[in-house]
Amino acid sequence: MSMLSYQHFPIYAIMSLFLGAFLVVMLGKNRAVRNALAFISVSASLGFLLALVKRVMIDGEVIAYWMGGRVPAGGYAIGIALEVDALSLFFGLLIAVAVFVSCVYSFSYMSHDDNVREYYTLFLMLAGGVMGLVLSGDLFNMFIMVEILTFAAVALTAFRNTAAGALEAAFKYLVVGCMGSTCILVGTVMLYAQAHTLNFAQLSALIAGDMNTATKVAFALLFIGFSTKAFIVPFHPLAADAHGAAPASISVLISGVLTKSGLYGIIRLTYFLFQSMGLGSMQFLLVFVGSLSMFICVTMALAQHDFKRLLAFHSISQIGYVLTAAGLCTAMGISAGLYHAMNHTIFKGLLFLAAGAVLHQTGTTDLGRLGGLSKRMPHTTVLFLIGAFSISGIPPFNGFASKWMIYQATYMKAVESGNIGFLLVTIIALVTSVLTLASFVKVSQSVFFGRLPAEFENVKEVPFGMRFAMGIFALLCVVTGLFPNLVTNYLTKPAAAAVFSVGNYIDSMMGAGYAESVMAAPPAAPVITYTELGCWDPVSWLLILAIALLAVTIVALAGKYDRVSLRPAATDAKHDLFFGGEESVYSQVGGGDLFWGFKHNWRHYFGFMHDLHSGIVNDYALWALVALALALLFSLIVL
Amino acid sequence: MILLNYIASFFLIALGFYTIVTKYNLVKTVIGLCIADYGVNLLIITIGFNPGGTAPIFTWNELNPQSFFVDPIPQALTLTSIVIGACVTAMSLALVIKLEEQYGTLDTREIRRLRG
Amino acid sequence: MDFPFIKEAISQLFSKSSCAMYPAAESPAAPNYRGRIVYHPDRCIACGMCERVCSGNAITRRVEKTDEGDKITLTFNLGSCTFCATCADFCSRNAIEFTGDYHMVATKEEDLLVSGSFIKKPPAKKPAPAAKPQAAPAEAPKETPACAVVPREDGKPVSDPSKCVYCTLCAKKCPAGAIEVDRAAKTWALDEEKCVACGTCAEVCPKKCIIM
Amino acid sequence: MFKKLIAESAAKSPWLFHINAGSCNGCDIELVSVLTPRYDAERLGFKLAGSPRHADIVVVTGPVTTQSLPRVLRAISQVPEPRCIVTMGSCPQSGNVFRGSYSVAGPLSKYVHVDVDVAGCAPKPEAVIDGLALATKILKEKRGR
Amino acid sequence: MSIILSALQYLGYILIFPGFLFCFLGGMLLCGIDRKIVAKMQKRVGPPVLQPFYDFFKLCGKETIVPAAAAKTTFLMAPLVGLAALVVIQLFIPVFHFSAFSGMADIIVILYLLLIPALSIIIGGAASGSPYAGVGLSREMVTVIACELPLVLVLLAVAKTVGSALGTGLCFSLTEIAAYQAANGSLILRASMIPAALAFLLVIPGETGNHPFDAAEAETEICEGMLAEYSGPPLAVYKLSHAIKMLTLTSLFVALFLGGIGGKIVNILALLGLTGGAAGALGVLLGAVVLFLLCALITIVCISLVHAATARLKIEQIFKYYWTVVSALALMSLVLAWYGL
Repeated sequence: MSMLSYQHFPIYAIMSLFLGAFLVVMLGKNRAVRNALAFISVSASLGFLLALVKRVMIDGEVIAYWMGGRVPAGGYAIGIALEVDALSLFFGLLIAVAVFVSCVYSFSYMSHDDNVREYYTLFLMLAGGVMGLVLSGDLFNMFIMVEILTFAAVALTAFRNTAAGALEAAFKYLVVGCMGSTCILVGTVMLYAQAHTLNFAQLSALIAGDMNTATKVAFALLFIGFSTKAFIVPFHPLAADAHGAAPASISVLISGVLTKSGLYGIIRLTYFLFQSMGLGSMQFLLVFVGSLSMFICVTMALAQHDFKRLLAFHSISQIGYVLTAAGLCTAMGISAGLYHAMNHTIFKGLLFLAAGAVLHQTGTTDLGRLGGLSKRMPHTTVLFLIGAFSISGIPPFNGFASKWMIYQATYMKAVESGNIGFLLVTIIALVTSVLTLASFVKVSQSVFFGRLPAEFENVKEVPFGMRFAMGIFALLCVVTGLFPNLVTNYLTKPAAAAVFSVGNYIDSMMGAGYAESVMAAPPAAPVITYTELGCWDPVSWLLILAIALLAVTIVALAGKYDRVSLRPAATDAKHDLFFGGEESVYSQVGGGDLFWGFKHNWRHYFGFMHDLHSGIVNDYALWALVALALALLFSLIVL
Repeated sequence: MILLNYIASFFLIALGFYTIVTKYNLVKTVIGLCIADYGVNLLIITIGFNPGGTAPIFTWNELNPQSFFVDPIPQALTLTSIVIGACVTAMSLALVIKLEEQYGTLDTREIRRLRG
Repeated sequence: MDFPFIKEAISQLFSKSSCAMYPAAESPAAPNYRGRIVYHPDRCIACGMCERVCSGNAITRRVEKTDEGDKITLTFNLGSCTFCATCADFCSRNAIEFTGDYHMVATKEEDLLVSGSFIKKPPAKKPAPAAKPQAAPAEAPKETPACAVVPREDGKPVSDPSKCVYCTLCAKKCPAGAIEVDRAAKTWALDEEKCVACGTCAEVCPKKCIIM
Repeated sequence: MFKKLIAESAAKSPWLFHINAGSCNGCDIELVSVLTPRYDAERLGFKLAGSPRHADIVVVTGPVTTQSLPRVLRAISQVPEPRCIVTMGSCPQSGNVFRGSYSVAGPLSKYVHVDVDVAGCAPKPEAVIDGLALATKILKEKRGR
Repeated sequence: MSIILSALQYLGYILIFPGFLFCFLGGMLLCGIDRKIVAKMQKRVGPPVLQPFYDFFKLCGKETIVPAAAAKTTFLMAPLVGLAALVVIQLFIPVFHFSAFSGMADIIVILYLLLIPALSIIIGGAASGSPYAGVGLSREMVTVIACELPLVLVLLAVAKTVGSALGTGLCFSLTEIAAYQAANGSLILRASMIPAALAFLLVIPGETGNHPFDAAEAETEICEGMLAEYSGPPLAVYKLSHAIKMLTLTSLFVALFLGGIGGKIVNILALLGLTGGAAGALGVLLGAVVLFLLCALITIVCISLVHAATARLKIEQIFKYYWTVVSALALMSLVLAWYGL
């Protein structure tokens, strides 16, 4: 194997990030050197993964890589392994893209901060940790990577430690995150005690057919451990705190990358390690937790007063979508879920970057204080709106394409299984979507439209670098929304196929025929074909809309639509806002209580939720313990 | 004997979590994390322990089907885990110091600006 | 939500509308409706009572000296009128009339003015330039201390001091403000210049001591 | 042709904006009664608009108090051209019984050009319809120009 | 050559039928009919049926004032985008058997596309900077949320009913729903679909923002909410959008529940002995006329009658009403459809 053989690429992708981290800390005194190092390492990582797309995604190859060439001997995988199948590569690509854009954004965004060298070091550590997690083929390595990324994330959350709440958020995240990591570690060693191996593929082969109390407990522990990383209910307050306090470029990573690592862990855990997704109860677990996250977090988001905190809750809500779709255990569900995971990284990244742009220019993200920024920051507004429409599932942006598939998948699942519960999930998903739209209407009214407060009269547009980074995400939003077939055919369908080909995964790692020899009934090769129930042709739609818009615009311009009366002088009653005749004073309708007509009917629910999210770290730890206890009960009784 | 170890390790983990949940002092929370970590370390070591086994130090020639030694992998894991545990403690204590500076208290019930 | 009026709504869909099709079909005003003012200058004596009682200051009186006498023009500004009809009530000559015409729409303010003028001839009386100005008020009570007063030739009022109780009602009601009564000094004086000989004082006098 | 269409339409769809400049509510009630089933001004295309931006005709009632004067003028200026100002009742034309009060800023015509006066205190709904019809004629003329 | 011809044909669909011209005329006439019928129900004479046209052309001739606080481009572009999006939705709804574009979008897509016009008015209002618009958009959004749940339930019920009848389990495609009804009779004739149809009828006034669910555009309390700062042509475009939205929703109702009439039209044409292109053209024409008549009927029932019989609701009442009464109706239908009734 030459050094440039593609089989080395996964480890290169990880190492380029870690190497970058060390080089930045050593040589990164100079700003240009630092930026160049960070840029080179993230682009290299992205490049290595892109180079693998054809082999893994299209040809369906699974890359098994043994560190130091220590291949399994005597039927035991002792060495440390990387294993890249389509699922890993899919998540790896998401991470690489998000890290790349976030890095580009950071160049301008962090220019006013101190200790930027440490920032980039931690940034690259975090990226490397997540990359290592998704490309790793070894359970203990996954734990190590989880710890690295948790540390980096905690440190970065507390990076701006003078900002209100940053330390607090970091501490809460550290405590509950470490509880989660402990759970992962205990689960790992319990599995090791059963199977005497840490290799993921081998564990999958050995554990699935041989469930006992210890493995069941291990499942619960691992599930809770990865749930803390994915921030699904009941760990969502941590995400909200951490996002709110962290710099925006880090929020992008926390929501787009960190939560994905948790999701990845859960998918690996349920589909590969325990191969239990065929069980109705297991599907119920994921779908239930997913729907709960979806709904609770979207309602929590509606009650928020802070831009980034609101986005954080939405982040978990979207993770809920992904988890729900993944829990359906159908080809379409997995495909839809992964599609949505990708879209979530893109649009949530865009939204966090927009929030960061607002914070960068105005120094606040309080919805009650902002307003009317679209006059000062038009580009940011447009980019934000693209992100907001995407997350709310407005056609033709990408959020719609994946949500639409999720609805079909859940409803199809309901019809096929005859279980009316899945129907409820479809309804919750659809309602959650419109509630998402509502809270982004709230944000756009409170931040970008409405009146411009006097204190932000001199706000300027953000630097080009930040707009460029947002532009990449916005472009991806549009492209992945307009060509859903391209995405599903080349990205999500191979990944979904990989999810269902456990046997192939094991065989690639352990040698052909291993799965068959160990497992009583190795899973059959899946058929990843599904028919979409409805029809949606975004390109044609856009074409027709463009023609229609053109027609309307031509007629409007011919009718002197643009001959408008603009304000001639500074003080002119005619162009003031209509205030019932009063002199136009600053008056902004916005902030947290914009949808009181909705909240009034739900006031008991909102009051309860507000009291529940007490902000005391002990309470959150208690939630984690309760969740752990429930998961233990679940796995011991039904698994 | 081994059973006692298992009981002790799970007791330590439970004790650690109990401390985290019930104690409202930041330092005690950190201590809880440490206790849980020690419990995990004990668990890993116990898993790797073979009664009567020798230390897993050998050359390739000494390896034969009759050789009986404790499992070396959990020991490696423990080392890693201890290092990580130390990092957690260091990081959390650093945060505690900063939090004390900012909030003027160590009571978790008062460190709750972010809520709702 | 219930629909309490759904039956009415459906039944009314098929019934005749209750609209007054106003511009197409004329709709007369109700009896006693107080609409556009009609002023009869021929009856007017320019006493000014209407002007005085008008709460909206809608009535103006203009006096022009002409050869034949004073040309008096009364203008009623409908744009300032409250249509309270107090002026018509007070008019002793019924010179003001409120009609049922409500079409009082104008693009210019002048269109809302109702005016009329007449020429008030000076009374045919013997000239008494020396005695008139100041002596008459003082003389009147003095000259006729015991006997009843005689009516004056020019139609202006005289008071019978034997009957007069100096209640000042005549002074209050005089539209022209020509009468001055001092209760303490028990004097009754008439300002000849101001007096328009409208007869209001005689009408209102409770003792009927004023003779025209 | 399009211009003619607009001019014709302008006469058939005048939207009102009602400003109460300190009125005693007599005129306000009469104006509302114009829209009731009895008189139904909507059959002539009249409609009460909620915002001056939508209006063609501004109906002012009340004697224009000093408090309301700047607000009235501002609201009137916010009505897009072509517009037509109708004073309803005697008060905005002259001040009526409130004339001379320290709190009355005087007739509206002192400040803006008033197109139509509808006299009466309060005017009968038929008179209001008359006035509005006159105003639509003026609107059409303005549009035709 | 044939490409140009077919391009022209599609352009014709977009611009004439069922696109702009049909939308413009149909929507405005529906609006006029609604106003006339409401007036009749209130014992009034009411405006002429052509009144919306007068309003539209008058507004076209007015001055456009852009407030100083507004974001000009968004303020002016939002109405146009909303109008274009609405016309495109109309293109996707099949006119009985005639469907130029309905293969491109299914009912879930339509559900989402219907958000775009609402969003355009919300963004436009927000861009005006007026606090009235702020209150209005809050209410509009709550109304949209309120309508969403029953609408979702109705659409899922329809999808399930048609799907289980076709044997595919689910059917989201409007074309297939229309074809199924043309062959097997209207869905409203099924007992399980009657509550859904009723729920949809109640959703229509909420979606279009008609009385009594017009808290978002309450002219007397919040100066028409989001439209407070709009004047002239942009306002005309919004009024047109509102009219077209009535047409869109009512024709969606026809497509979902009354599609069986399409089969009758074909039968009538066959009875008349017409075949070929003439039958096709006549069929489309007849379809358009029948569609419009049905839309007018639905408008009278669900918009005018409800308007005349009720007073405006508060926003929290709107929300409660839709999420309890109307949703319960739709849910009943969904459960019935689920158990194959």
